[in-house]
Amino acid sequence: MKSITENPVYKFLLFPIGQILIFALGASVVLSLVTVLLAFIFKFNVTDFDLVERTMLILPQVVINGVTIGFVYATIALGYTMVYGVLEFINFSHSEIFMVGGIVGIQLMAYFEHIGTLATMNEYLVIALAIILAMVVSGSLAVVVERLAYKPLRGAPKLVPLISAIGMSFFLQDIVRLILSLTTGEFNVILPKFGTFDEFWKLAVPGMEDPLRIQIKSAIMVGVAVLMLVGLNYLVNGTKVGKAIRAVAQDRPSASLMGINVNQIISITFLVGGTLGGAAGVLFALKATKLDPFSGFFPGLKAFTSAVLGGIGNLTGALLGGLVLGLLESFAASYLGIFTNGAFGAEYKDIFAFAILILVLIFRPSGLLGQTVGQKA
Amino acid sequence: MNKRLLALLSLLVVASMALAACGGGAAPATEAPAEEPAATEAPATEAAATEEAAASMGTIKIATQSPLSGGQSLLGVAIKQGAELALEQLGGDLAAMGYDVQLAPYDDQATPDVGVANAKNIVADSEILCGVGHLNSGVMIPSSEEYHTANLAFVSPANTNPVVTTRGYLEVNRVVGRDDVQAPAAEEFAFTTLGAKSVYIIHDKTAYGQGVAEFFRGAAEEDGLEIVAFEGTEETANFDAIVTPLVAAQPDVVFFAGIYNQAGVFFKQARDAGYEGTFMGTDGMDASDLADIAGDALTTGGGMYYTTVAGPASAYAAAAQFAADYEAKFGATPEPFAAQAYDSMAVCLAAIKAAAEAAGGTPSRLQVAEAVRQVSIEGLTGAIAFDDIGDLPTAQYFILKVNGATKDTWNTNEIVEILEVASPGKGE
Amino acid sequence: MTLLNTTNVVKRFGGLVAVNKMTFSVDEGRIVSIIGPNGAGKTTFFNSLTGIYKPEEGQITFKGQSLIGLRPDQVAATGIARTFQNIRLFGSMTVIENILVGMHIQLKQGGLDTIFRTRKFNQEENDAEQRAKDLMEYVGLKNVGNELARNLPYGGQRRIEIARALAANPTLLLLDEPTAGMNPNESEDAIKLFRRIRDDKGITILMIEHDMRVVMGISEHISVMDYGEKIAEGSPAEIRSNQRVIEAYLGRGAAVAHEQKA
Amino acid sequence: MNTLFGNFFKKANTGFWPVLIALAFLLIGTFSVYQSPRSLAAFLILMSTPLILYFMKMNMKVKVFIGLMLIVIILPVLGIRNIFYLEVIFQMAVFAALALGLNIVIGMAGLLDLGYVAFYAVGAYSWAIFGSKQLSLLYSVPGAAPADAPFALDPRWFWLFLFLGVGLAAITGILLGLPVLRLKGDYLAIVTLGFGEVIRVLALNLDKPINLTNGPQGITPIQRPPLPPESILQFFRDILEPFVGHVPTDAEFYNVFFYFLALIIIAIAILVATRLEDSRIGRAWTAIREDETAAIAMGIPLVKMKLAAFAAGASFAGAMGALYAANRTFVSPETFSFLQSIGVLTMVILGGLGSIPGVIFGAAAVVLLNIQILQNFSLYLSELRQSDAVIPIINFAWKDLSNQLDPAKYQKLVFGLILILMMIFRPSGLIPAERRKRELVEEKE
Repeated sequence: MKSITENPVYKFLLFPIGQILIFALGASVVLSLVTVLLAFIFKFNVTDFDLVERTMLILPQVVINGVTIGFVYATIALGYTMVYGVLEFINFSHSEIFMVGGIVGIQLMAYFEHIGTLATMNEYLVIALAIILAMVVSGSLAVVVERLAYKPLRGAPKLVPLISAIGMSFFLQDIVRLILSLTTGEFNVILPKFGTFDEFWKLAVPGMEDPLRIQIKSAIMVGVAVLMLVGLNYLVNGTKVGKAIRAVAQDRPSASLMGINVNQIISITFLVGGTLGGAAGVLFALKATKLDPFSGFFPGLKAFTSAVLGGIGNLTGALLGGLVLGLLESFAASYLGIFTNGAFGAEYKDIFAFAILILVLIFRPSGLLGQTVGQKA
Repeated sequence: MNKRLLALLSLLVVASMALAACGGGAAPATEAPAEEPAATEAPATEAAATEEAAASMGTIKIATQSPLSGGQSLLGVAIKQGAELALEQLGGDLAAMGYDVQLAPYDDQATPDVGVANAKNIVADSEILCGVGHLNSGVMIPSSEEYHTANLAFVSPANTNPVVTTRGYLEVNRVVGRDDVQAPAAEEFAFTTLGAKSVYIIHDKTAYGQGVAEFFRGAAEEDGLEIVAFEGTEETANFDAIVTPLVAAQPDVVFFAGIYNQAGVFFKQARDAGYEGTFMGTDGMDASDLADIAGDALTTGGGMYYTTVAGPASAYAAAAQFAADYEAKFGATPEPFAAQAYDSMAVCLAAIKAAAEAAGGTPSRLQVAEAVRQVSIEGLTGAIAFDDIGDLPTAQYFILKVNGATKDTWNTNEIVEILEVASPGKGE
Repeated sequence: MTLLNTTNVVKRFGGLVAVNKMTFSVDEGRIVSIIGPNGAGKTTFFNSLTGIYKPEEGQITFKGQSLIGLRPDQVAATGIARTFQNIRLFGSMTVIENILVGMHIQLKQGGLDTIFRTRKFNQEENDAEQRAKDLMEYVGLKNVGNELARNLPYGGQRRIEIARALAANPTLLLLDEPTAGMNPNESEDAIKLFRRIRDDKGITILMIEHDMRVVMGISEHISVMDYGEKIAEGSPAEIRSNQRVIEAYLGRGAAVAHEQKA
Repeated sequence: MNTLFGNFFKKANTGFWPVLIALAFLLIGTFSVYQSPRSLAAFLILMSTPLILYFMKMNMKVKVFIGLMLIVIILPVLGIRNIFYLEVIFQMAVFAALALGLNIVIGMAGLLDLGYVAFYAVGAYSWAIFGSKQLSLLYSVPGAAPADAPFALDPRWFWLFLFLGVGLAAITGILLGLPVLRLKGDYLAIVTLGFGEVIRVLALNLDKPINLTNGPQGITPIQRPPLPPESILQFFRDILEPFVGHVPTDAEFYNVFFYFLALIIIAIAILVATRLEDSRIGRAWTAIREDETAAIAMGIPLVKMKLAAFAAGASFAGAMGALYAANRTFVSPETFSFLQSIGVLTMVILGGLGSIPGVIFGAAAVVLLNIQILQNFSLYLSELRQSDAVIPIINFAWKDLSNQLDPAKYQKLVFGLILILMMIFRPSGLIPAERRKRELVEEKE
């Protein structure tokens, strides 16, 4: 028994992947059941079509959509949660770090297109290169931002760095806009067309009339996100650096007495968070196909909500929060209109997300899983 | 300590400001008092001061107000630049008469507060005789109260909300069609020409998008078109949740009332997900970037159509010239409403010229406002003249079909139909 | 007469039992001390009394009224005031204001009184200010009313904390290590102050203290805690010679040695 | 340097000098604004008079007299000559009230509220819905309003709604506060942010099932309270005509009217804020901000006092919301975005968290920066660009300056920088909070 849990393959590969699977499946199943139940309840209000049938028709697709976007939220949320766990500070500018990652990724692809190699290169290689570049740029940007705007404020009351972060967020938006408009004259950054990942895999599911359709892009998004999550889990729980990060999160003064270079660890935390944000930016760009300097804000807000929902400071919580929020949104946007006969529509999905957040916080003031990484005495 | 420092600082700031104002020769410091808006007043009281030389008749400014910063600056900057280009190309007549015509671009930040404050600032600058703006009806409506009290003519390149003109102000005009004109035109095309039986209406939750969408719905209900859904969304990136029910329902037409940079993403995701029918859009779609964003989605399946007042470059040499000039000057392709802003500026210039000729000198604002209503010019977006509330008496809408999946082919979009719709005027 | 009474109070943190079946009482008008080694659960017991922690089991009654389930502010309203082990003044408020905060419960002014500055408000504020000044003098401070609390020296901050607690007109005053960090002279003054508080104002005092000279010099009754449990109680003389107490403080070996010497 | 200025200031701040300086600024300012109504420098000189009054030592009566001269006589007259100034001051007052309200929540009670503008929206929409034709349009499609629909209420109801706005906003504050005030600071920040968005999204979407807010189209026209009776107006017309050079119109009177109304509300807000600050309630808020555990041990009921802070803060926004709706005759959801909340936060931070004069100064500075200084600078650049001017030494023609470099376009960049730099170099703001000194006479012995 003990040997299994200590086995690194189990500890750093099977266990986290299993956890991810359980979360994704669990949340999907619960929400699906609730929805179907609601469909039966509302069935009698709707006369012109069979509500249950229509609900079932799109259900698999709704779940897939939710899980896909949920993983992206989770990846961004990890950036918030890492920093919070270590510094107890909401890094408001993380959404811009994420946006920069996306834009840098797209610009690299646009560069390949410009020099004419995009069409001949392996599409997965292109995506991988874009992600790596975005990770490097976003990671370094996060470290620079930390050095300039947060480090001088270490030890100040909590409100102070938070406001500095809000300022940094605005600053980055307009700086990116300035750079873009001076260099390209364009406001939108558009994903060039290449490869085949817009297409769908069709999986025939026994017992269902239509095949289940999964866009290759979605699979890439989920795949990369899972890779990131597993990698992060290994970094935090399996390496010396991770141990130092956890020590600093637990008790900064003691950690520094133990010879840990706290400033360095905090920089590393920002680096890791920024890196994840950059990767998420490219994933998001694949989906959105178009970014602008302001497109970080809403996904960032959602991701932050996910982090709080799961219990900010808790890495597993960010994953769970992201998945739950992604699924909730997907369900709300797809079904609200159908269930209420058009009285309420997809436009309420954000309200729905926040309402759930408030509800969760009322009953569990520190989120679904509470705070474990940086639990303070 | 701090208090003292602060007071001193403020003193210093003020002193340096004063110095800067005197030394830098910034125009405002020496300006004449604000011209008074009283309608009965004799024209050109203050401006008469500049009668030194016939060759130099003084400065005339034309203001623009649009969001130049923030998320909506994409279109706002296009409005400013369209007007700027027009002033550069068409300002020659007034310059020949001896006027120094300048552009005074204001940033309304897409918020009513800033818009109204700017409006009052504009009104207080007696050299401003005409204005082009705004992008948002939400800013135009409160700001135009100020233009109205000051008799300052404004020509809107983008506000389609009926309320903008139905208040009946002399000073408020627009070169775009109203929501309740464009939407029925689009609906008629969908119903009659495309023969659609069912339609999915989606808008962007702005005053513009929702306005068009509501009127489209009204017209569709009258014709008995089945409305599969009526959605508004502020989402800009991930439309999966909306697309899924849409694909399941497969309506004949999806009508998107909004701006291309949001719609393009939606079109692409809907097509990718397996929607087969026809996309339709409004004049907010008239930007070549749409093709870059949406790509094949516009040409496969039932294709994509949009309504616009600006003639396509393929059919109108002037439009092609405009696109080329714009790109040469600003290094970017024209966004929606740039051409409309160009025409708005043309209206201003023509009106000022006519009023100046009639007045035999610098005209008053009221004279310019009255002259705007008499203007009749051939603009990039068709013949422009105004009815008694400042609308185009008949709006001419081109229905265009998107021809290619890239930016370069945008100019080859073909006219499928030309609809002329009379403005409903003030009442219902 | 018994003022405060606890029976079998248990407070756990996860698996750790910080306070275990604490049964304890304080008679009115006395000065009572709780002593014990570091980590014995004394402060946790204080926090359980004042409602900051919710004990899992047991009863706490004060003036015959149960305190279980009351919020800390409600506990304070019953007449229990306290100071903290690590001084918790409101640093960016002035000394006078700190004391005025202590009077929160007594002041009756409402929002409307405040906004309209009614006569009632002015009267009450003037009285309160006067009382605050008196209290300042009472604890031995002068001319510091307008200082920010955080700018005062350590001893002054301790006194203000006591003045702030007295401002609430408590029946029972809980002092958590009130002389920690003081030199012998200061401790001596503090002892005199505590006596005066009890003698002049008739306030019962319950304190946690480490300094044995203070404890033995002032307490009329002492309870000893170790590992969350009460291991002894009695008069100073009794405690001084109690075997378990010596063990707890010095370890078993030392205790044996002590006994042999005796 | 510091001491040099310090000595100079000390010298200038004694005897008659302060009065002379204040009067000099007042008179020079008045004169130059009168002469050139569009000059920014002249306006700034005039507007630094209140600062001098605040900072320099002089007799209270003299201060009040100079202040009243400026507010009651000089500004309205100059404002009719250039109504832009009245608008600037109106906005300063509106945002100062918002900043004061937010200051109660953040500055005094230490609760980070990132959705404060929601309360502003509640106030604005309460009068917008009842003071317009909206109630008769509940079942009509947004944008297609029949022109002949009747107004629901007489415009004089506005006065009631000014108070209702206060009450409604306060109730909203309590309703929001009840579930969320148990949360820790950071959680509270995100929940209030969410709440701000929820209110905006509701305003945007409540055009169906019944059309309460008219959705993105916004509500217009909203009625204004009637001006004073004609006879009074005529009196002022006669008095003002020689000073402003023409007969003031009703539109101009409305500007003056709202200017005074805003100033009255801001005066009340300042009064209420200072009185609350210096009372049992205000002390309790500060105590909570400083140390929740100690505060609750002193018998301060946390939840009740936090709710009170939320309600008091919200009520300021509610009053200004109703006033705003009447002034603009138009409200739409765009006004109540997250950015607006951040804008108010910027004002509070810039001026000084917890400092009443500070946040007012912060609001004034940000409004001035936003609608006047940056815009003017951009216009100036644009003028240069249209001229043939050349930067001398480097021989750079202004014409070639990129269009992208307009300062007004990068207003948020400037705000962002302000926030960061303030936090690093002066976190307590330009005019930091000070505790009230009590006159402890007997103590001095």
